[in-house]
Amino acid sequence: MSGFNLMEDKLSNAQIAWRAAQDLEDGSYVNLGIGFPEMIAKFQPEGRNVTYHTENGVLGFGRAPAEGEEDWDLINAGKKAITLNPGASFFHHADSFAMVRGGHLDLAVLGAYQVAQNGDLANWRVGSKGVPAVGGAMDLVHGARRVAVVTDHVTKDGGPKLVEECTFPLTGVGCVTRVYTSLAVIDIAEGRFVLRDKLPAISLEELQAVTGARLHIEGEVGAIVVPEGI
Amino acid sequence: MSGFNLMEDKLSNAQIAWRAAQDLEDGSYVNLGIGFPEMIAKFQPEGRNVTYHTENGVLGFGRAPAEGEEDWDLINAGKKAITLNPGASFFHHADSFAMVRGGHLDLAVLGAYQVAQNGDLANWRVGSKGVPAVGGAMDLVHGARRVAVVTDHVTKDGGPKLVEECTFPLTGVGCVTRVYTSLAVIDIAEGRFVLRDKLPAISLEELQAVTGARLHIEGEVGAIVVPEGI
Amino acid sequence: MTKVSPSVADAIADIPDGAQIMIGGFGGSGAPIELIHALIDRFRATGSPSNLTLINNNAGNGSIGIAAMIKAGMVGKMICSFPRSSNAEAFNEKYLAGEIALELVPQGTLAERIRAAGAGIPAFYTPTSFGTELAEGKPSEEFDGKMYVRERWLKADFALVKGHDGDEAGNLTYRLAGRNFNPLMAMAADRTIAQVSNLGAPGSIAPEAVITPGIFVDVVVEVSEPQQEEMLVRTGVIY
Amino acid sequence: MTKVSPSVADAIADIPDGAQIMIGGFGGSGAPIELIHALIDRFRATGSPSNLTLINNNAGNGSIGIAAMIKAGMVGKMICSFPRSSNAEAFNEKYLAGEIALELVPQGTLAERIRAAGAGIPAFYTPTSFGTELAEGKPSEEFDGKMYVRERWLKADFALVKGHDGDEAGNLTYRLAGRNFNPLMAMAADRTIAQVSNLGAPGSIAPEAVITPGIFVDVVVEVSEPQQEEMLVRTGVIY
Repeated sequence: MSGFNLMEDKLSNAQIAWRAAQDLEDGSYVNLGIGFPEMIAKFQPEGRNVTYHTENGVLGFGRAPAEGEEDWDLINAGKKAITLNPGASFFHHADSFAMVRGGHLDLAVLGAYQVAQNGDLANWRVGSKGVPAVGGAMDLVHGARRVAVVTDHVTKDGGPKLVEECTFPLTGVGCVTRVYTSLAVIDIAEGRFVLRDKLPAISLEELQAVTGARLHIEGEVGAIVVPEGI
Repeated sequence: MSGFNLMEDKLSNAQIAWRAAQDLEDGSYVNLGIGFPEMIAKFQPEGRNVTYHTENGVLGFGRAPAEGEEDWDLINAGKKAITLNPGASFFHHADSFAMVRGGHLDLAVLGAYQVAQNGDLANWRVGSKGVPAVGGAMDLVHGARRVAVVTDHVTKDGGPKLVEECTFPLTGVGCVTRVYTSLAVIDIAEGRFVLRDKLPAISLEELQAVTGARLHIEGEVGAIVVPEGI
Repeated sequence: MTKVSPSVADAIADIPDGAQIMIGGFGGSGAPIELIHALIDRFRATGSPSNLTLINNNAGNGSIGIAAMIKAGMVGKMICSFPRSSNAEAFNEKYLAGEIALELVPQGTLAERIRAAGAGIPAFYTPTSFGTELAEGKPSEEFDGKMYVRERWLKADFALVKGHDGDEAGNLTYRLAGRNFNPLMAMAADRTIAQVSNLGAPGSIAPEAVITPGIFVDVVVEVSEPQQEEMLVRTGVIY
Repeated sequence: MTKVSPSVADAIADIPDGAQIMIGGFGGSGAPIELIHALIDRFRATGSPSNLTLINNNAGNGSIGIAAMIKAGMVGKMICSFPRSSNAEAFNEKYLAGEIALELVPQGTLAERIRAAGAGIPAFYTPTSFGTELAEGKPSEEFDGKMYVRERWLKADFALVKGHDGDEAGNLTYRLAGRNFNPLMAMAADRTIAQVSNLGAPGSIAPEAVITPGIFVDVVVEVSEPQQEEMLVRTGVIY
């Protein structure tokens, strides 16, 4: 119960991405947000066919091209060069967001500043200073069958990111269905955080202590065991 | 002033179509309604480039194919076989009606049961009996820069089709901008019928007598002179 | 996991009684005749699916396709813009006898309502039908000095569409004006079933040439020499 | 009557001060750099067009394209979804100094508002931004148990788009993901000006391959070896 070092024993971003990738469903259509969520594709399990969507109008893109091989008309929403898998397609922005809002994606994964226990998400700005930029985040949180978040469990100074109510400006209301953190996998159901998996090394009490709202337990809590080398 | 025989001296449908065709503008995009309005394309003046739109998703179609040469995947809104001109394109129904409603057509021409002096059009059903069918008429009356009607000036029993107020169910409100009849060309401006052209053989009084609302005159009234053989 | 179905009968096997079904095509252009006839075969063999609501621009023609479904007694309601046609006796007789319901929708509004369903837009404003009896009971509002009617999205349980080239990822192209309602309906149904004239491996359609991306298609079945409704009607075929 | 313009300078010659201009592209993909630079040339030579409102997903990058327009002082307002980027100093500096206005629109809402303008739909409901500060002041309403925000169409006086193949009838195709906002903007402006990499006679593009039908395009100009924004930024080009 003691001995868990929050900063040293937590999962790295790559390990969180690996854990999220284990839930990718065969035959699914998935949008991975810019940055950290994009890493999930690298850990896609063998034997599962996943088609990736990017907001700027590509379905079925693959890995980044080798340096020097980029075609800058072929990029993703993060403006990184991509390649195409067989069966890819191009479409304009209105059709792309029809896929997003229209319920056609199986999964969207985003980063977060805060997630509230009712599924509210804050991930686009932390205050009123600087240049605001929203991109496709407010669209992506609507329509996908599952909206997941990948995030460190706590802020850099140890404060909770999973909270009773968001204090940062909202991206969407009641939209997140699952959170993959550096310590746990938590579902959002009926306005509550429900703990699904956690790191074996952290106790329930320690996990609750760094979570800003009550963690509910329904059935057995699974163990997150990340393979060596990730 | 006397001597005009309304049934014998009026223009035929082909002659009305010829007159309407004289106003086709070079470089314009035009939708011709099913039936009588379609005839206008046959009289398109030499040297004018007109691109025809049909609701079912074709821009730039040409004449009917020879019998036996039809491809029944290539039809117009009247379900007649068509051919393509160079520069034609296909698109789906939502894009097709985006062209219609979005103000992209220069001209739409429809038939009419009644046209009111404020531009109201009734052309889709005459009563509550039978099977109602509306098609694209209610869309076509919105968005085109000019909405013209081709029609006999009077009903089969001699009653007026140009009226103060429509008594048949409306297709659209205040939408018609010009009417080509078997006797005259009449603009609709500020809620009034304004006479532009008439057959030379009919007097103003005779024309007014078969029109159900006041004909206004602004400037000179032109003469409709149809070439021999049409 | 594959989207490819071995036969039209398999492709439509799970459509239940009472389903709301979009059927692509405009008249016979782009109409998925083989999928429709497979539904009729199933109804004749099993009595199901019955009491269907069909969404199509028209209401069938002659004695094949949608008209044959109506004659067979499988259809409870049509949502369409133009049920009248030169050979529309199947619908006309049932309608005038009060045996089939009709929701009449202007053609452009029908297309936009279907597209809105596919795009997650629950309602929109259109100038179409303002001031007419088809706008009765609908909210209306002025924008920039012009009056508009508010229309709702139109969804379906199933869409039956006809593509030309298809691939195993569900990507589709369409032949000539056979495109019409097909790409919109593919977006708007919970489950979209496509018959295609040529079925290839993923990559067999150039990414720029795809009209319906595979994300909108659940089932693909190859019908390599599809029948053309207009030819069937002209030759007097009765299904 | 021809839609073909002999040069990019001619193509953009009649854009006045104060115009609202949509500019296609997503970052550098599909961005009409040569049309933008022609506008900058004209502004440097004549002081016009100035005080422009630009509509684009982003707000420029590096010291070329839209960023160069902003640096030149031609832009009074940006309507975009993502002004932040790795090389967005041009916008950032003016914005933080209060010298340029910003209307921030979620990316999907931006696309749908532009499409709505092109399709004659003055307003529509979207779930996007409900409950957020970007929905403040906008009507909201519940449909089928979910809350939606009402958004208005977004029109422009001009659209500058980049096609790949074009023909003299104004038909366009796009290269790879360069499609993005270009087809939507072409529909939504009073006057659409397209630069294309290959210009051919009508019929040179297969009717099934046309992405933007010519009805949406007013002016076509060939720029046979267009520059790529990303390469210009990476090589430090300052326009």
